[in-house]
Amino acid sequence: MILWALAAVPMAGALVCLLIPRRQAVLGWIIIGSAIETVLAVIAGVGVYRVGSMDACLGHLALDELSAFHLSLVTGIFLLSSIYARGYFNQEPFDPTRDDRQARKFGALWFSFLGSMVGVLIFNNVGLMWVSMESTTLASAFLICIHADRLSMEAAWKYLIICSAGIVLGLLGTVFIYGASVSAGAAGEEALCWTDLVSHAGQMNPSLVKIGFVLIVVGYGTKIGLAPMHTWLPDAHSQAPTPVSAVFSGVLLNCATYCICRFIPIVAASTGTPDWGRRILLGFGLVSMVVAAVFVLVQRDVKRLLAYSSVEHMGIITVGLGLGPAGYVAALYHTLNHSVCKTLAFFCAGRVGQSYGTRNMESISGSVSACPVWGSGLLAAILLLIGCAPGAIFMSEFMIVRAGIAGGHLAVIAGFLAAVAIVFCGALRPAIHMAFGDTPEPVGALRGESTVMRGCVVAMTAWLILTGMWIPAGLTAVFQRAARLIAGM
Amino acid sequence: MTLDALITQNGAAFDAVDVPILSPEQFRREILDGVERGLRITAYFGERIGAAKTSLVCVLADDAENSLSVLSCAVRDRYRSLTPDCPQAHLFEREIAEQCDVIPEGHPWMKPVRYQSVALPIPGGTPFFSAEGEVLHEVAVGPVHAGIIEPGHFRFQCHGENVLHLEIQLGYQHRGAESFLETAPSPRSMAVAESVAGDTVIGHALAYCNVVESISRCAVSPRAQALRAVALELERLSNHIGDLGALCADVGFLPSAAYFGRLRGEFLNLLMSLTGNRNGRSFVRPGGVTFDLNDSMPADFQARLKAAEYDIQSAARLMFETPSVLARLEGTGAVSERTCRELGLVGPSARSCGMPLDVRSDHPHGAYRFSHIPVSTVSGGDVYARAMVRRIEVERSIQFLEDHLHDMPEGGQDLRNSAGPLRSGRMTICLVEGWRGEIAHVAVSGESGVLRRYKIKDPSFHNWTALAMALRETPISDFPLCNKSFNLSYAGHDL
Amino acid sequence: MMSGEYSAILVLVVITNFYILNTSRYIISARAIALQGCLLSLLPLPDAFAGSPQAMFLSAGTLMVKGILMPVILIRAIRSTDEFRVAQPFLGHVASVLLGFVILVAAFWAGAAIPLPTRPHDVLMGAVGLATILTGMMIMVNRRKAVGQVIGFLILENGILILSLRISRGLPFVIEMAILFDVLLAAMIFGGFIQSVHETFSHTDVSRMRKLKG
Amino acid sequence: MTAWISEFVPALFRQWAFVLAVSPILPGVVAKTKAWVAGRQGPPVIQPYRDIVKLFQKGAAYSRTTTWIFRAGPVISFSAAMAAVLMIPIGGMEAPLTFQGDLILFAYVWGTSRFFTMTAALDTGSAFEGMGASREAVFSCLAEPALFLGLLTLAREAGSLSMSDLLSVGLIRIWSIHAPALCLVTTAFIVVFLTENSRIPIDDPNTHLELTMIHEVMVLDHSGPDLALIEYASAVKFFALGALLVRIVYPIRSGGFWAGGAVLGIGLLGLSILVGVIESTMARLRLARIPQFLAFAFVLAGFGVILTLAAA
Repeated sequence: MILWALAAVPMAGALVCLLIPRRQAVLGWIIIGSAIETVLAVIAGVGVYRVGSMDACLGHLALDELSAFHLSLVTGIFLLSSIYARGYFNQEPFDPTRDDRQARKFGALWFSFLGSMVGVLIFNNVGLMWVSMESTTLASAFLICIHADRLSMEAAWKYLIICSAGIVLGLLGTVFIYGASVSAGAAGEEALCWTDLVSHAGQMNPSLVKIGFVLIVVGYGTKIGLAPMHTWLPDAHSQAPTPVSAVFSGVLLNCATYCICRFIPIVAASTGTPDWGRRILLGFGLVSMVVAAVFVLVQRDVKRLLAYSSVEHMGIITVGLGLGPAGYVAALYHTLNHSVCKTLAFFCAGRVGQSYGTRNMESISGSVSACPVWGSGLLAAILLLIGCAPGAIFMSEFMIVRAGIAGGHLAVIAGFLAAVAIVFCGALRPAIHMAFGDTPEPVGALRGESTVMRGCVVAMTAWLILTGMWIPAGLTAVFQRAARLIAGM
Repeated sequence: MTLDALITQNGAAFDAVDVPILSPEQFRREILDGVERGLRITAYFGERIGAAKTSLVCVLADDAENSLSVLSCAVRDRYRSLTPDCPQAHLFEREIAEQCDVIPEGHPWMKPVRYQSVALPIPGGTPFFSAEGEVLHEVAVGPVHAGIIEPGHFRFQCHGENVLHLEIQLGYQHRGAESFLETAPSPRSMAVAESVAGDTVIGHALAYCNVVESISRCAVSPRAQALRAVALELERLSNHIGDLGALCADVGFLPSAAYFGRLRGEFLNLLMSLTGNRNGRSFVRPGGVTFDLNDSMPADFQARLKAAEYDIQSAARLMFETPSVLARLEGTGAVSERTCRELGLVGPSARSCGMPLDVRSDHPHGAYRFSHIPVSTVSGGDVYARAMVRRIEVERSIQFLEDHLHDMPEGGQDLRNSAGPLRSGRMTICLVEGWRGEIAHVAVSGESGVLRRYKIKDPSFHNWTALAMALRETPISDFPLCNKSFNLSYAGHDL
Repeated sequence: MMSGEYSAILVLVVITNFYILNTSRYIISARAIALQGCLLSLLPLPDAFAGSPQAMFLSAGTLMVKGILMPVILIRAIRSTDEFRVAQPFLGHVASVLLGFVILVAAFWAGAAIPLPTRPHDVLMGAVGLATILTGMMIMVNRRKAVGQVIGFLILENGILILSLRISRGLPFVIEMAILFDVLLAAMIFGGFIQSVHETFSHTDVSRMRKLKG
Repeated sequence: MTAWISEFVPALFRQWAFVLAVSPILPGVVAKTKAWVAGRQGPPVIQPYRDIVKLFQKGAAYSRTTTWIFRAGPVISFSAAMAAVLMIPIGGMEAPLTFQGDLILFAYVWGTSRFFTMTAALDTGSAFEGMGASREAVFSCLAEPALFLGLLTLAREAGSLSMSDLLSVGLIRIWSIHAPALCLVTTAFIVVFLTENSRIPIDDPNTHLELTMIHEVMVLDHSGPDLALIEYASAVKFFALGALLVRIVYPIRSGGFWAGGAVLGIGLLGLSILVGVIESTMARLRLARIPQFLAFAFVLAGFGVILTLAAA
C-alpha cells in the first residue's frame, strides 16, 4: 500500500504543478510534495527495518533494506533541495510572464525526476529498474537547461546523449542477465525479478552473466559518472541551477550505484567467486578517482570543482563496493555522507555564487565575512568533502581503507590514498581563498533568505561533524543489513 | 548625409548638365562612401568630351530608397583606380580604359574586356592568372566549345580535381551594339536593341524604349505597359524553366529535363500568341506595343498558364525531391553573401545569396508600379539556391500573370503613341529586371534628336565574375553545372 | 517463416545501416530508420506464428513505435530545424563505410562467441545485432549535428532489440513494452531538444558547441 | 590436336558471331528505354549498328602530337573485348576458352583494354583526356575489389576458378543455400557493371560536357574506324559483363548454344531496359561521391563473402 503511495505522490505532484498558476505557489507545493514523499519513505523504511522487506503488485514493487536506505536518502535530499530551491529561485531575476510558465515546467519535471528515481528504487524487476533509470535522464535533461542559455543547452545535450547511449548499454547488460536467467530455467517476468535472480543465480550461464555485468557497469557507470564515461557530469552539474545540481550529485548518482549493487550478488553467485566482479569495480573506481584528482587541480568554476569531487567520491564508493562485505558497509556509509555533504556544498556554493555574481573561484574571496552562513558553510562543506579529520567522510574513507587493508588490496589502497591526498591539496587552496581574504566590492545582497534554510545548513554541518565522531548504533545496523543484501546473504 | 550627386529615379529624364562634376578625388570618395553604405554601382562609364578629356559617369543604385544617384568627374588620361577598394568596379574600369583610353592607375588586372580597337591587344592575347607547382595543372576550354554555345575562353588552374581559380576571358562576340544605338531612334536601332542578348529580347527592347520615351517625353498607355509586363514575365518564365531543365540535363536527370523542355515551349508559344514570334521580337516599340490581346485571349492565356503551372509543379517537385539531384545541387559552387555584395551581383544570382535585389520592386517601372511581385530570395548561394530562386520566381511570375491578365487596363487607340523627336541635352537611366537580372541602359541625348552616348549594361557583366568565384575549391567536374546555374550571356557581355 | 527470408531481413537491416552511413541527408536517414524499424517488427513474427500472442504484440508495438512514430517525430524535428543539408561527418563517407565493414567483420567474429545458440539464425542474429549496435555508436560519435547523433542512438537501440531477440527471444512482455514506451519518450525529448538547440544556437552543429571543457 | 582444332574453331567463331551480332543492339535498347520514359520517340534501336557502319566508312584524323599508341588503343581495346567474350559460357555450356583461373584472366583482359585506352588518351597530351584517364583509373581501381570479392564468393561456393564452372547450373544449388549472399553479390555486380560501362549514376554517356565526363572524354580525339572500334568494344563490354549478371540471376540450363543464346539475349534485353530505367530515374553522382558509391558496392560484396563464410 505504502509502495503504491510512494509511486503515486510524485505523479500527482507533477500534475498539480501543471495546474498551479503562480510561481511562488509552485515553489511552495514542491516543498509540500517532497515532504509528503519523505514522510512516506521514512515510514516505509522504518517498517522495512522492523518487519522485513515488503512487496506489492505481484512482486513487481518491493522494498528491502538496501532500497529503503536509498529511498529515505533520496527523498530527504529532495526535500532539502526543494526548500533551498525556493530561496534560490527568488534570488534570480524575476520575469512574471515567463517565470510562471517556467516554474510550472520546473515543478512538473522536478516531480517526474523524483518519481523516476523512486521508481528505480522500488521496482523489484531489474528491467523496470532500467526503464526508470532511463526516465531519470529524460526527466532531468530539461531541468539542466531550464534557463535555455547556450552553455546550459550544451551541457544538457551532452548529458542527454552520453547518458542515453550509456544507459542503453545497461539495457544490453540486463538482456544478457535475462538470457542467463532463462538459461537457468526461469521464464516470463520472474526471470528478471531481482529476488528470483538472486535465488537461482548459481545455475546461470557464467559467461553470459560476465558479459552482462561488464555492460551493466559501463552502462550504469555512465550515469554514476565513472571515468572515462564521466565527461557529461562536470558540464551538467556546473550549468544546472543549483538545486538541480544538488539533486544530481546528491542522489541521482547514488541511484545508479544502487543499480550496480543489485547485480553484485548475482555475479558473485553465478561466477562462483566474488573476486571477478569486484576487480572490475575496483578498476573503474580507481580510474575515476585518479582522473577526478587530476581535474580537480585545474578547476576555476566552484561548481565544476564540486562536480569533479563527485566523480572522485563515486570512485571511492565504487572502490568500496569492490572490497567485499566490509567495504559494502563503508560504501553505504560514504554514500550517505557524500550525499549530505555534497548537497550542502552545492547549496552554499550556489548562494555564494549568486551573491558574488560569478562562480569563478578566483573572483570569490572573503565569503565568510561577506555572507557568513553560506560562506562558512561552503568552507566547512569543502573541508569535510576532502576528508578533514573530525568528519563523517573522513570516517567512511577510513573504513574503506581499513577494509582494503584487511582484504589485502594494498596496491589499490595506495592509489586510493594518493588520489585522496591530491584532491585534498587541490581543493584546500581554493577553499581557503574563497573563504578568507579581501571581499571585493560590491557583493550583492541575497534576497529570499529563510531561517529554515539557514537552519538546515547548520544542521547538516553539525550532523556531518557529529557522525564523524560517533556513529549512532541504529545507523550502523542499517548499513550492515543493507550490506548483507549486496553480499547476497 | 549630403551626397554630391544628382538623385533621380528609374526612367526619369533630367538635364545632362545637372549632373554634378566632382573632382576625381571627391568622385572617388563619394563612390566608395556610397558602396560602403550599401549602394551598388549600376553603371559606370566614360564619355569623351573634347580632345583629351573624358567624363566619367557613375550611377549608384540605392535599392532601399528606390533612388539612383548620378555623379561624374572629368579626367584626362589617367585616374586612381577604384577597384582595389571596391571590387565591383573592376570590369567597368577595364571597359572604360578600352572605350575611352583612360588608364585606371593601380587596377590589379588590366586586360581587354572586348576586342575594341586595333591598338589594344586582342582578348586571349594577354597573360592569364597562373599558378605554379608540381601538383597543379592548367585546363583551357574554349573559345570554341563542344556544345553549340557562344564563344568564351575559360582557364582553370587546378589542383587535382579541384579548381584553385578560374579566369574567364570573353569579348569574342563584340559587335559594337552601343555605337549602333548612338544615333536617332530608327527601326534599325530597335532591331539592334533587341539583339543585344538573343535570349533577353523583351528586356533590352524595353529598356531601350524606356530610354527613348523618357527623353522624348512620350507617354505610354496603361494597357501597353501591362502588355509589356506580360511579355517580360513570359520571357522570364520560358528562360527560367529552360534553365531548370538544363540543370536537370546536366546532372543527368532526364525526366525533369524532358518535362521542363516541353514546358519551356508552352511559354514560348504564349509569347508567340502575344507577339507573333517565339522570341518576342518586334513587340515592344517606343510609345507602346505593336499588338494587343483581343477579348478572348486573356482567358485563353489564363487557362494555358493554369495547365502549365500544374505541370511545372509536378516536374519541380520531382526535381527538388529526388535525393540524387539534390546531392548534386546542394553545396555546389557556393558564392558567399559577402562575395555577392562585393562583386555587386544582380538578379537571381544575388537573390540566391539572400540579397533581396529586384528592380521590379526596388525601382519599379511601368506596370510594376501598380502590382508588385514579391522578391524571392534563398540563402546559401549554391547551385541549389540558384535553382530554387528560379523555381520560386516561376511560381510568382505565373501568379502575377494570372492576376494581371484578370484585370488588364482598358485600352483604346493609344496602344502605340508616337514618340516625338528626342529633346536635346537630356540624360536618363532605365533599369529593367530582365530574367537574368538588372538591365541598365543609360543614354545622353545630344543635339538634333541624336543620342550622344548610349551605355548598355547587361546583368551578365556583373555576374560572370561570380561564376569564377563560385568555382574556387569546387571540383572542375562541377563547372558545367555551375555555369548552367548562372546561365550568363556572352553576347550581352560582349555587346 | 522460411529460413531464407529470416536471414534476408537481417541482411537488409545491415544494408540499412550502411545506407545510413553512406548518406548525408537526414530525412533519408530517418526514412531508413523507419525501414529498419519495420524490418525489426518482422523479427518476432516466427514466434508469433508459433502461437505466442506476446510476440504478436511486440511485433505490432515495434512497428508502431520504431517503424512509424519515431521516424515521424524525427522527421518533424529535422524539418523544424530547417537543416536537411549535408554536414560533413568527422570521418568521410568512404572511410566510415569501410570502418562499418570492419565493424561488421568484427561483429561476425564476436557474435559467434556469444554463448548459447539455440536456433538456426542465432549466429547471424548475434552478429547483426552487434554490428548494428557498433554502427549506431560510430554514427553517434561521427556526426556533427544533433540529428545525426539521435539517429545513431536509434540505431544503437535497434541493435539492442535484435540482440535481445538473439539472446532470449526478447525480454518479458511488460518490460519490452515499457522499453518501447521509454524509447518513444526519448525520441520525443530528443526531438524537442533539437528544436531548442536550434532556437538557442540557430544551428544544430554539435561540434561547434565546445564552450565547456576540462 | 586436329580434333581439338576442329572443335574449338567453330565454337570460337560461333561465339564471336553471336556476340558481334547481338551486342550493339543493347545500347540501342537503353537509349530507347530512356526516350520512352521521358516520353520521347528516341532513335531506333538499331541506331548503334548504323553508327558503327557509318564510322567504318569514314576516314580518321590524327593529331600531329600522337604516336602509334594512340592508334593502337582502339584496336587493342576491341581485341581485348573479343578475347574476353570467349570465356563467357553461353546457356550453361562450356565457353570456347576455359581453364582453371580464367576468372582472373577475364578480369585482367578488361584491365589491359582499359590500360591502352588510358594511354591512348594520355598520348594526345590534352588536359581533358588526361583528366578522363585519371578518373577512369581511380574509379576502376575502386570497382575492381568489388568485382573480385563477388567472383570470389561464387568461386568458393562452386569450388572452381573457371568461369564456365562458376556460371554453370551449380549456381542453382548456391542460390538455394545462400540466397541473401547471392543477392548482395548481384547488387554489387550491378554497380560494377554500371561503372565499367560508364552509365548513370557513375558517368553520363550522353553528356557533351567534356569537363564532367569520365570515359567519353578519353575518346574525344578518336574518329572514323577507330571510334567505331571503340563503340563496338564498349557494346561488347556491355554484353560480356551483362552476360555474367544475367547468368547469375538466371542460372537455368537451356539446351544447346542457340537456345542458351536466346535466353541470354532476352536476359540482356531485360538488363538493358533496367539500365535505361535507372538512367531515367537517377541523376548522376557528383564525381567526389563516386568512390563512396563504389565503396558501398565493395561492402555489399564483402558482406556476401562474410555471409557465405559464416554459414559454413
